[in-house]
Amino acid sequence: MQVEETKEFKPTIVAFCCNWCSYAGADLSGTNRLNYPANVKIIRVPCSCRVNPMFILRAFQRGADGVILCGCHPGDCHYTTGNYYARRRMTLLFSMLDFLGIEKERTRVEWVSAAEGAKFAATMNDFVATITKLGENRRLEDIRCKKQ
Amino acid sequence: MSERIDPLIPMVGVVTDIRVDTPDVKTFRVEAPEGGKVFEHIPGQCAMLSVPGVGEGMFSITSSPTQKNYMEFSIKKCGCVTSWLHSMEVGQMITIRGPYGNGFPVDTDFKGKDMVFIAGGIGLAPLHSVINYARDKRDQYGTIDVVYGSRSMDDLVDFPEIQNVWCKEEGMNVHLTIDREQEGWDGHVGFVPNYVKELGFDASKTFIICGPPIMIKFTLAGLTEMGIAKNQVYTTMELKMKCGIGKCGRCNIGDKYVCKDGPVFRCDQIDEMTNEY
Amino acid sequence: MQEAMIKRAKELLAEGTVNRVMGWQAGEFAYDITPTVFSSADELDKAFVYNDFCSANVSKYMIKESRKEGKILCFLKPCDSYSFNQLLAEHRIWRDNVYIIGIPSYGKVDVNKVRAKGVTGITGIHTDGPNVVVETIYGSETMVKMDVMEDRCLCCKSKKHMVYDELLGEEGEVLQSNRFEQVEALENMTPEERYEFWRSELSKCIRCNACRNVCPACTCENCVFDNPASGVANKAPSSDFEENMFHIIRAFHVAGRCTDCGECSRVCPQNIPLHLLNRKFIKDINELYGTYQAGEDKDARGPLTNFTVDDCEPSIVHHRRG
Amino acid sequence: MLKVSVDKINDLFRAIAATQKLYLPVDTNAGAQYREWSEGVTMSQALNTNRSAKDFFFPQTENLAEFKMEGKKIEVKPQVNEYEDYVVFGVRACDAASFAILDRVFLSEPVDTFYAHRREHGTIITLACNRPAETCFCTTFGVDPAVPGGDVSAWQKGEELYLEAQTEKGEKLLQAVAGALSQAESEDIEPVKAAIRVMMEKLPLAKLSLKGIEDQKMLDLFYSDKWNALSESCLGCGTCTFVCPTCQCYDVRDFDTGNGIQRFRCWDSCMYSDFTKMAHGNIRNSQMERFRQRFMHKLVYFPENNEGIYSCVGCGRCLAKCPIHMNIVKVIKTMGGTENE
Repeated sequence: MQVEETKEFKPTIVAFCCNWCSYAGADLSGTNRLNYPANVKIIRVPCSCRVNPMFILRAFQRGADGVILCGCHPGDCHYTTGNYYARRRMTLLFSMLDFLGIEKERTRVEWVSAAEGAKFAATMNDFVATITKLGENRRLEDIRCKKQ
Repeated sequence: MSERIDPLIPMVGVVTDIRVDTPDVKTFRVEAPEGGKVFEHIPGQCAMLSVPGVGEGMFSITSSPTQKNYMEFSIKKCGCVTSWLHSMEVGQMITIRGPYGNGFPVDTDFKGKDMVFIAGGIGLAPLHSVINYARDKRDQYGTIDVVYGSRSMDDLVDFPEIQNVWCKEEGMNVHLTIDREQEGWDGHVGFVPNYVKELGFDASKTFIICGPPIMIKFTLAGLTEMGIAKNQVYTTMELKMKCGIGKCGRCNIGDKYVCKDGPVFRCDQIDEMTNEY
Repeated sequence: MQEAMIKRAKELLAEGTVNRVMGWQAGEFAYDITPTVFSSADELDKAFVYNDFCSANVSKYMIKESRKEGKILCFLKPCDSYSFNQLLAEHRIWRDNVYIIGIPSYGKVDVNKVRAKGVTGITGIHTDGPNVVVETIYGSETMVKMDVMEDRCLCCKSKKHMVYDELLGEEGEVLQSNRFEQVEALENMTPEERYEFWRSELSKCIRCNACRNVCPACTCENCVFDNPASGVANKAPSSDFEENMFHIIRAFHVAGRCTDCGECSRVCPQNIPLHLLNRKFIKDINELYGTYQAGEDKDARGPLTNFTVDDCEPSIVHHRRG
Repeated sequence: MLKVSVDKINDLFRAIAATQKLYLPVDTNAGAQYREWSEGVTMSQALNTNRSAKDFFFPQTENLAEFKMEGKKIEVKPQVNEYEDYVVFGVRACDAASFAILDRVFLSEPVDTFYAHRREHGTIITLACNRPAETCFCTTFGVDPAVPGGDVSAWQKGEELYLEAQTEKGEKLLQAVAGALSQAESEDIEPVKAAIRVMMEKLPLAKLSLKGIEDQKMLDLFYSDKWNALSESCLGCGTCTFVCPTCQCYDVRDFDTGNGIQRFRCWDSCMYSDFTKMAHGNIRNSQMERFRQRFMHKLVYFPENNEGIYSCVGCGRCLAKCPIHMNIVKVIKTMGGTENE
């Protein structure tokens, strides 16, 4: 007898959060007991512009189904201008991924301040929902890293 | 012993003892998981040790084949693999394959000869195996001289064994030297090539050299000056290796592969080789 | 043109302005030309050529050559001069050690296109006005030059030199080119079609690194893909992912600095249209941040090392096209 | 000698493909490449494939073993491959000659089992070169494109394809597909052979000789100052190495998959800067040294160790593919002192 697979798809999400705003925002959402899915893995970075395109790709290689970058709102960067550079880089990278036919919904940038705990949770919930609907990352996976 | 499938597939070895020799040299004892040696070897041969995920590297086997229960490797901390090996604890498994290379002609050219071993720093490692082999088969070889030098007293590899065993052995002369004066050291001070010249050896002896390239170069020049023929001088080499079986194509010096045709070369052979070492 | 170049090079050598000449050396056949440094009038007479097969961009060699003793003469085609200028902007070339003569380029012939027409056993090729005459051991053939010209020359962006000390021949103009047509065609496909297209192209990659090593914008001393400490070093594309990653990262790293010289596609032994990745970045930069041509102005700030507070949000990608 | 009409060649392909996989050169946008035959696939008329046929025995990457790490323990799981019989059709004489050179490396003790298995399972059908190209110089290395070797040799004459078994393996294959073939006489193809040899004589590189290299001592060649000029504009890419049918250097690397360590081997190139890089230095620091290594290996070191057999078969791929058009022919001529001939 065959047992039907009813395993629900739980995406793995990597969220790069800048130390000064978004990471604090994530903290706040926690202290305010706002829920967001546990499958969001937060990686703290000193600034959103620390995130190299390689980080995004490597996250996908190592099993992420969606990658989100969170930083201070433009104009509020702790280092004054870091997130402006990040904004250009990510725009171009996402456009390139789209050009290669990789689902553009899998990547996102959101500006979340230290005071926006609610926004952080809402963003994550929304992103997880989007990726869950989209399904597993197939186009930018590394077949060797899939669990057998 | 597990069945060998391809020469590139390694076996597993367990590190059963780690000895700290100098600040940057440790000696690792490796046994098969079920005890005993992973494979047999002849003095001067090498083995490919690896830490999966870190890398593979070729190391000379320091212990003598007459040691029946285990193999030893004296390894200097230098790059990724060696740093990882230095961070190991007893009981850690590593992978090992070999033996590779030609080894020293202990049963042919060396038989019955008076031998002079000249080593610098970690260069003692490959010679250690021959020295102990000759000690264990004392009747088959003539006198043994060891000239060994290092930067300082602390950098002498296997100093306890040298002092407590080799120095006390009959028919064996050990000459130690360090590069600079040091408190607590009453032995010779100076570089190895000069010390060899000072000691002045009989031209009929067989010489085996290993150490940093610059030491080998000057020692060789010194020996030639002393009237010693190059076909009486042996050395052992090291280059980057990946396969150990003469196929991956990178450890060649001219038409000779160090992993297969070496690592032991007679110095008159080296003259006919290109200078890429 | 070749005679004029040799004559001028000899003069400059004789008067001591330069002690070497970077140019192109004739090969075994009419088309296999090697970039070479000549150091005497004799050598120039013997082997210096300039013809429709001198397609190699020699500006990257100037990084190494300009650091040597004495001044070197370098002949630059219009598109090479963009690369040279960009390298100047990045302080990679010692300008004082290079004497530049700008030379015209009338479009280079792609010998692979000649071969694709079924021609083999080529013993000689020469351009005759709008035609190319090919001599082979099986007979001779004439074809229209436009049909066998390199793709990059068919959509040439400029015949104007961006940097030079003197010019041979007439200066050209910046052209209106249709070079983004192919990128647009891809953009108009569905993501699935694009994915299939790139998978079939990038899966051909053998990671010979020719694209990287020839690229005048790829001048890192130690590439991240060669550096074991980077964690992404790899020698061969061991999975689809690694194929993608190498080319995405490489294109990204030269984004805003790539002058669109097209060398990457020219040298690819597997004919992967790598220039499309670079052109996509150029097109995006033009559309999102204002028209920018790398190598045009050596004092301009590159688009990726620049910003405005009103830049578009990355989410624009989600709303555009497709 | 057997034959089949060219318009019925699909019957032959069908008969072969009925029992095993059949690969043949197919036109793609990357030149001719070996592809698996299936109904509707037509064979390329190109002289040679873009990449060499070595890939069949020595793929660019292959797994060797997997390691499971747990605490201090390591478990080694050697890679187990299932090998199937296959046929490669349309291999040219040069590539067929390259297999003998690769065999000398991989099948010498200790035997490389991965290579050996693939070699055993493959049957090679070669095809004589009716229209050699200007880049061909196989005759310099004693290869005769009129007698292409392999397990089965094939010749095309007009609208007929002639086949002749050269080995037992080839014999077996032809017997198995006898239904698609008819009998022919060996003399029938003599004119084809003669015509090929006439064309070979006319090639621009027909007179290329290794005498100038053979006459010099290894060390004299090695220390020659001509290497500087030859290697001056070398980009240090791996194109020549990777398209070469005889280049076989490889690297062994580990990849952490997250569930274990995969050890794989992949092609490597002596032209790469990290080829001989060790923790404490590099013996070939300049591109000149690396360039010299590649050609010294092919023209001096390999013959020294292999009864004078060169590690080049004159296929001409490096002539066509090198981004700067520096190649073994130019090296042979310059080092041999015949650059003006």
